[in-house]
Amino acid sequence: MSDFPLIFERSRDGRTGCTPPATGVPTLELEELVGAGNLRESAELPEMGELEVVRHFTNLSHRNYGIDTGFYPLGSCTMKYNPRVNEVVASNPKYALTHPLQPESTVQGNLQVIHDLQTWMAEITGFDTATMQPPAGASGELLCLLLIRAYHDSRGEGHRDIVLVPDSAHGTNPASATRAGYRVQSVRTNERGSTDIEDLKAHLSPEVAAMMLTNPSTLGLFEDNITEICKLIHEAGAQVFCDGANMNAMVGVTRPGDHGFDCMHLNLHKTFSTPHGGGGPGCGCIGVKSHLEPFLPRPVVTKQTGAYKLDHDRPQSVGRVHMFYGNFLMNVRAWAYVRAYGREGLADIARHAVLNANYVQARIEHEYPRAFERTCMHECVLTAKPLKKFGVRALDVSKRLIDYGFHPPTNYFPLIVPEALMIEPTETETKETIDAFCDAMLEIADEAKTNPALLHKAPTVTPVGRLDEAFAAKTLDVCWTDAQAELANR
Amino acid sequence: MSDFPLIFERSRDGRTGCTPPATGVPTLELEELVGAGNLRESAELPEMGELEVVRHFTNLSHRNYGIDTGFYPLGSCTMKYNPRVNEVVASNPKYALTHPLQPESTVQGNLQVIHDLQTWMAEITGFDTATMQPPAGASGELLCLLLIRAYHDSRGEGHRDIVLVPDSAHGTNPASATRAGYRVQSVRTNERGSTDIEDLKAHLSPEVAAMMLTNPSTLGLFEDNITEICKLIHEAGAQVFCDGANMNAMVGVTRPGDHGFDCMHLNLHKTFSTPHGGGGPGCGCIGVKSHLEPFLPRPVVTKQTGAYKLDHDRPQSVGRVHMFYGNFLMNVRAWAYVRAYGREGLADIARHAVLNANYVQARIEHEYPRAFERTCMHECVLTAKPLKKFGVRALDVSKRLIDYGFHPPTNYFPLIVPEALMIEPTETETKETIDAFCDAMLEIADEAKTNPALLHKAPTVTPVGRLDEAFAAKTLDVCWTDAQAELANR
Amino acid sequence: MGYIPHTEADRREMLKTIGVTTIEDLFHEIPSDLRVEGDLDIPKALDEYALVREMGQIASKNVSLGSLISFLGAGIYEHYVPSIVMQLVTRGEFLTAYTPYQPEASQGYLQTIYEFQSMICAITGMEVANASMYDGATALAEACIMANSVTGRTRFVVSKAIHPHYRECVQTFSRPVGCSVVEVEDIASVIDDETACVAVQYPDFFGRVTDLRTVIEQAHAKGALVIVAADPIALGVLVPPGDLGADIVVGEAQALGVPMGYGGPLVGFFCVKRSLVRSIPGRIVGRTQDKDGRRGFVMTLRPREQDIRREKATSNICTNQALMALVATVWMSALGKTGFRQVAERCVQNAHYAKRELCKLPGVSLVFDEPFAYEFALNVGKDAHKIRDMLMADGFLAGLPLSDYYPEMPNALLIAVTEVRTKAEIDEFVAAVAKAVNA
Amino acid sequence: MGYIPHTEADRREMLKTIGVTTIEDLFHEIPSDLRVEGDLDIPKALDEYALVREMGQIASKNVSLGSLISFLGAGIYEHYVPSIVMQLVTRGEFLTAYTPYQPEASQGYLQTIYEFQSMICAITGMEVANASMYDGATALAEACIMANSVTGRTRFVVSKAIHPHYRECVQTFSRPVGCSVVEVEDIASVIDDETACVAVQYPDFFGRVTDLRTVIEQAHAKGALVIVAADPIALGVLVPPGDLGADIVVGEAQALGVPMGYGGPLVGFFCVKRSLVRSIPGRIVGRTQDKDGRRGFVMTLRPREQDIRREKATSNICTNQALMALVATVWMSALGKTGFRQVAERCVQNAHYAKRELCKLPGVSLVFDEPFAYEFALNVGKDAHKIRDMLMADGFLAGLPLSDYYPEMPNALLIAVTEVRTKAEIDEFVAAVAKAVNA
Ligand SMILES: Cc1ncc(COP(=O)(O)O)c(C=O)c1O
Ligand SMILES: Cc1ncc(COP(=O)(O)O)c(C=O)c1O
Repeated sequence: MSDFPLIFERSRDGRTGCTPPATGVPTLELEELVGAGNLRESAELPEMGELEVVRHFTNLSHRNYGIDTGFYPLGSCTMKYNPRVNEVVASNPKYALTHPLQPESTVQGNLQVIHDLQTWMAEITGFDTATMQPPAGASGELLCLLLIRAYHDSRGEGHRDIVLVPDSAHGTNPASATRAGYRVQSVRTNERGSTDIEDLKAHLSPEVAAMMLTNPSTLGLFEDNITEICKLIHEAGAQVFCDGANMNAMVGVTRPGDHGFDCMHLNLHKTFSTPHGGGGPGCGCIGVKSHLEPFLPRPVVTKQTGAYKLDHDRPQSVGRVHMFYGNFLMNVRAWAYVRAYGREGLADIARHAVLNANYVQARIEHEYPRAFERTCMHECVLTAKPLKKFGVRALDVSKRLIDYGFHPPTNYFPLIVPEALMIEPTETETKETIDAFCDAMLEIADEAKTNPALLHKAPTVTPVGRLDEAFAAKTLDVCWTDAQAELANR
Repeated sequence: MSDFPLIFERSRDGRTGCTPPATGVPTLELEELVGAGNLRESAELPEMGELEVVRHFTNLSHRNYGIDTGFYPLGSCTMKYNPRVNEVVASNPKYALTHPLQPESTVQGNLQVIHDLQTWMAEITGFDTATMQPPAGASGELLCLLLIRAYHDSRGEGHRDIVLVPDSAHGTNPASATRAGYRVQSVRTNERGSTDIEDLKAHLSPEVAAMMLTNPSTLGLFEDNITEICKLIHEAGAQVFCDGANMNAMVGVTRPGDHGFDCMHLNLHKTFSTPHGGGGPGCGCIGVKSHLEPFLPRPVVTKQTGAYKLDHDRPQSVGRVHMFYGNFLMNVRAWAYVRAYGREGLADIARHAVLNANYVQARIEHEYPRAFERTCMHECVLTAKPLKKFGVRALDVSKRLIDYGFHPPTNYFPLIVPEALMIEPTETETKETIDAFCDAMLEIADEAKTNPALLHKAPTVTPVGRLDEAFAAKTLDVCWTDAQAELANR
Repeated sequence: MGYIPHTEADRREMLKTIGVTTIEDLFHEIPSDLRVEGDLDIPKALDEYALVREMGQIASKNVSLGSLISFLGAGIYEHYVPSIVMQLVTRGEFLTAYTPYQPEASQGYLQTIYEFQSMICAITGMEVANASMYDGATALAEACIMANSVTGRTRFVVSKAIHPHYRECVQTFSRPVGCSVVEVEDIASVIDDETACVAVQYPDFFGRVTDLRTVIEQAHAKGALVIVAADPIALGVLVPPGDLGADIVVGEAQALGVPMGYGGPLVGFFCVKRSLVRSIPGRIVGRTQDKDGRRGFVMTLRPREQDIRREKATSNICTNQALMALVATVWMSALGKTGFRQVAERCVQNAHYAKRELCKLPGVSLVFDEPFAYEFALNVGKDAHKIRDMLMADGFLAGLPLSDYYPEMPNALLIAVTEVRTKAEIDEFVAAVAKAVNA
Repeated sequence: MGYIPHTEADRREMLKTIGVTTIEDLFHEIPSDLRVEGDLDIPKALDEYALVREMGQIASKNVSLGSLISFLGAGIYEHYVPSIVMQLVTRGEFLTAYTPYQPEASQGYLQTIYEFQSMICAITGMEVANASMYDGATALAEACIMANSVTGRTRFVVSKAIHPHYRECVQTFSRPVGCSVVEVEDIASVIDDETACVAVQYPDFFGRVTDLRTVIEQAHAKGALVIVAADPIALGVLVPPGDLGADIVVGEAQALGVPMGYGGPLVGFFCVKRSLVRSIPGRIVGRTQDKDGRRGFVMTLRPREQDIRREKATSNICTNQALMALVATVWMSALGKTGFRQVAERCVQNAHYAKRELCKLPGVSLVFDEPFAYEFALNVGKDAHKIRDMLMADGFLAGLPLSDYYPEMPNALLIAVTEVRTKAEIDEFVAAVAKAVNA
């Protein structure tokens, strides 16, 4: 089979596709209008007929795995069912065709959605207020740190310049800390997979601005002594941020705001079912305690005497963190999701997410031991270490899973677990699906022992085999040019 | 790989999926309401979660070929691009959510669509008027014959009971004639692929009610002497019906109404791009000369002093042929299609359809000779006869095409052409696509000569190989039952 | 605009390969006096943006059920449709396929058809269902004609309580093939030895649930087939006609997720007893296997069909309503055993609540006493058209004035209440009716 | 409602396998005083039908561009979007995938990202583009911070004619990392040896097309990087910043088919010269091959990213706006070279026609003299908010009152005219403006 063509390789000189509306206005010389010397030749976009475009992307979609095609237990990503009703409501032109700079009186519906969601997210997380502005999780982390910085500044404690981050933390945590102008110090995880309190204490100092803690941790474990940890940090004059990527373990069951955190971020594209879209859009949200509220980004959606407003008059605000108000249409979806469960159903999310994860762990831990001997929360972190002696790595197990029709779990994260396999089944999977996955995992463990080549060669059912990442980094062909087309054709 | 599960095999007792709206009304015992003894146990529909349903049908779609996935040169079916804008306009709730028995004043938009289309179809086909009521081509044929019957009856010629049908005709022609209460007599095709006029003359008699003629014929050829044929038939007191399945060759170029036909049917799902949907819905339309108009089915959409009306007061009408007004939402799509080309563009459809078909013919006829040595119209009928000596049949060529990524052409039709391959590329295909198809056809011809097993084993890229049709007819498992599930699981 | 991808260079090269100079040359066999001169009298082309706008403007001349609270049924019903249904059905692989003549390239669709047939059988209690018919009305006509060819008899006894449009279709298609249609209220009295079939509706056009057992016995006693035109939603709670001994069950499946669409495209279903399978019209999909034993599906019993059997085919139907059958299949899968039952139960409960409340109004009463499922004929004591129009002004689509079809019922409205109507809407409707009948 | 498929039996068996009795047991590690008691204060669940209705009712409190004729732009634009775009992008295989960490199972998406990068490069004239950023404003902030790390300098010179929201984002994100932002009208005068970068918008916030060559020369002379925030539609006709020597080009690609969506989700793009590729934030997809030489695509230069490089990453971005980048990719493919050019040309022609007609009105004039593309600042001679509100009553969204951001311009409206406005609409708008300014 020859390579699947790039759209540029399908292009033909002079072919036209979709036609924009014809302007009925009298026209003038273009160059006169935009200024002499400012005109260009047409950009070299592909030249395609409409049907060819349809086929190109339809057939590309066939080369892509999604939740809609199968089980996607990618740890830390909460790949749950993305309800299609959310897509229906969000495509309503009365939301989709509103401009962010319309007068407030004409977007009361939008502002209600945002305001409702702020209120519900604050209630669900146990914080005093929330904002929907961050467009993703990492931007939520950064925003929280900016609020913390502003808070310290406002109290004359601007010298605090260290942020503590557990060694198990997601990469965005230290990266966000850097972006907030902080130095990062790492805190150790103890033998139970929780924060090593002695190490934490050793790091606490008047220079510490904040600690970023993921709860449940990236190990899928509920933090031991979370109240005590928060207390210790507060006593040191620092703030505690909760990375809420793992909120799916807690919805309706326990609230980080009650644990002692000062602020947290959420990934609505995880816990609240907005689609991941191949890498985004996400949708962030942060919840904060009232002492951080004055610093919230501008504008803040408020409700006054029945009307919703965009409050720009926030003198202590950290400023603007998104071009407008965040990924609004994702708010519409999340609104629909919260109401699909409602007060009576929300806790079922966490309950079944945790049930499914523990079930996976129970079924396969004899081949893939748990990293820590504890009840897991919404995901389990196992290790493929026992297979290493057969020359098999976690990555090989993952690739082989593709041959069995499953998306692999997250590999090699958290970094502190060797040969990590981080499995998050989510609550929307059936027992049969999970059983089929576990059966495959066990069969793969057998294959590893008897015929490891099967794993090394995997995947074989995909349109391409294992790809050479070094070659990509060396060639660095990241943009199609005619020259590269020739290369590809050779 | 195990078989792709039936939805019933995925079902689990007690599982629930989508939930209908809750009724807030006070309820009573059901049996009291619908009458004693009238209640049943719940029907054994599958029990599935929503995500499982999404996956089932998404993955089934991957096991299906469509125009959107590739070239579909199925002769006589006009598998052209189905514009997606048509789907958008037809899904407008202001069309989709109207009830057929709403008062006329509330459906003026619908009636306008129908009326516009009637007018345009009459203009395009050259008839005096048209109706959009038949839901498909065959029902259009039958309707035309019913009109002809009513017409003859009205003139005291009800004794006419024969319908002439060419030996090359599509099966629906004789079947429709039977349904109209006629006896069918077959008329021969001559050595040019046109109606054998002598044979026609021999069949003409006072008992002949009508002739059904396909133009261009199912051989893809424009009927020689069409005017003369119509004249002969008229002189015999009979009517001439045009099977308009092949209108794609003629749009904007020539009009059956001008050829002398009394009536014709159209398949909007062919010529006018409404989607074929895996076998339907189609959308019929018939055009008629004024002498047949009194007999049109009820109700007729008319326009009077600015308002559109459903005229039920048609005393000579043949009656009702559809539950309501035909496949209305397909009319919406066809309306959009006609206007996408407009007066200035419509002829381009036929021009490029004919260009593409002749190009295919020219490129591969040295291996697959034409059935008749003529310029073809929108499709070409070739024969795989030369390959027979290698033990290869038209069907084998077709199955092998699937391995090359193409949908096969129509096989073994028209019946009068041995080893027929009826190829209709349509105007929406690019030269490159057609070239790739022709290249594959030529390569397959080579394979037939050098390695016929390749063809006999084909297709191999599909989820199943060639299927045993006799087994299906013998077992006649056409409905899932628990017993069959067991069978399948064995 | 348009959808033709040819470049000037493409045309040039293709013509060269063909060996002609212009596209015109390819039409040389069409006599010049038959050629269209100039442009047709069709409006000018619209670009896509303008097209969407224009069609939106035409649509806005309709008042849709998006802005009316509807109690109109009479064969076409408003129901809950899960969002997944249209999103799955409109996938290009389904939408742009045709009849699965090449089964290996069409297993996806073929399997869904097999599933459709099976689910329709589950609902109707029958053994065989075909892949679909145009609509319920033409399906009934086909059923009568099938009865004619199975029994060799030419007399169709049709209940007057069958949907008038169904009966009209039966009339249209029966007479040409030499069959006569007897429309009666009291069926038993007219069944004779010439009767090919007896056709009844279940529930009937007025929503009534009558016990079919007697009429089925009587018909069978005379050697006539029994055809039941059934409503699939009502079969969510009612004993299925298959269990009662019906020979053929047909109906309209629009209620199973298909948009009303001003009455089309719809989807008829057609079921028979297993003994009649070879007489069924249209396509049927059956299970089979490839030479490695892998399960697959194909169209089967093809020799019944027109493309093979020609004038001796069981029907002339070719293109059917496959996509709408797929809609129904996904809908039935999404609702499932529990949801489907709930839909039916809730329709019944809603309708009976509405009936109880409406009948409390002075001068308002039921036309018939028999039990009903979720549709009923209501005597509003005044000209039903007038009441309907008054209610329209209040935002209600009040139902069907029955006098359009039964002149003897000038004051009757046929009212359907499905699961999508809330108690509040029903209460408002009752209040509006009270106002209207008192006006 | 909800989307949990577990049956009672499933739960029972799973708990048994785990070895506990209730789901509650699995939460034993959470101290009881941290457990939520009872239900949260969230409204009750809605079934799907009620949910759709409720969200429709909230939506109806908006007045959308479906019913307003809009001349509002200011960074977000109404454009023609071919129907195929959303129908392709919402296919489940795309919509429900995540970051292509497993390239073999994600070739479809990876290839589209490579195509996106390539098309963005074609439009901007740059050599490298990343897979997307959150939006244009944060992309500009990232660009400044990248300039800081590339040059080691901490002073950002930012044109005051850049979109105010972009500048606000630059301010928000720059100060914490110890960089200062200088916002000026006259850039040349302030570039110094401490300047990390010079940032300009092209066309600028007021729609003006200024020649960038001089400022680029001046900046380079001082060793500063030049960042251009560019409008992709305008680049359909304007010399691309890459050709003019820009080092970094960022922008907002919403105009390429993405719904306005009240300002989100948007999609920022980020391009650099090839020499800067290792400093680029976010994901990049590159071509590679498998061991059989088959072409494939992977995320490349991963060690720049936060999940590997952690606190030393080029950015903290992880989830980006991939789906919107896919929208743009399909949009650019559908329009193609010719259609894209046409869009740009028609925007320009429409806007200049509108400007000519508007400027014929007494008291109405352009604020600036420079050439512009398709957006311009119009002095309406009266309080711009009042005029805007009056025009709203006539069904027009008249543009942005500039005094919201530039108090020195109380009477100015920023007006954008894209290809979707017809001559008739523009003429009506001009008439309405005439009425408003005379009122
Ligand atoms: C634990 C954790 N924190 C933070 C993030 C960052 O969120 P986002 O990707 O939405 O920026 C992720 C996402 O992958 C995560 O898993
Ligand atoms: C020549 C010809 N006539 C008639 C028909 C019947 O049309 P339909 O399938 O729409 O009933 C067909 C369709 O296949 C055909 O090809």
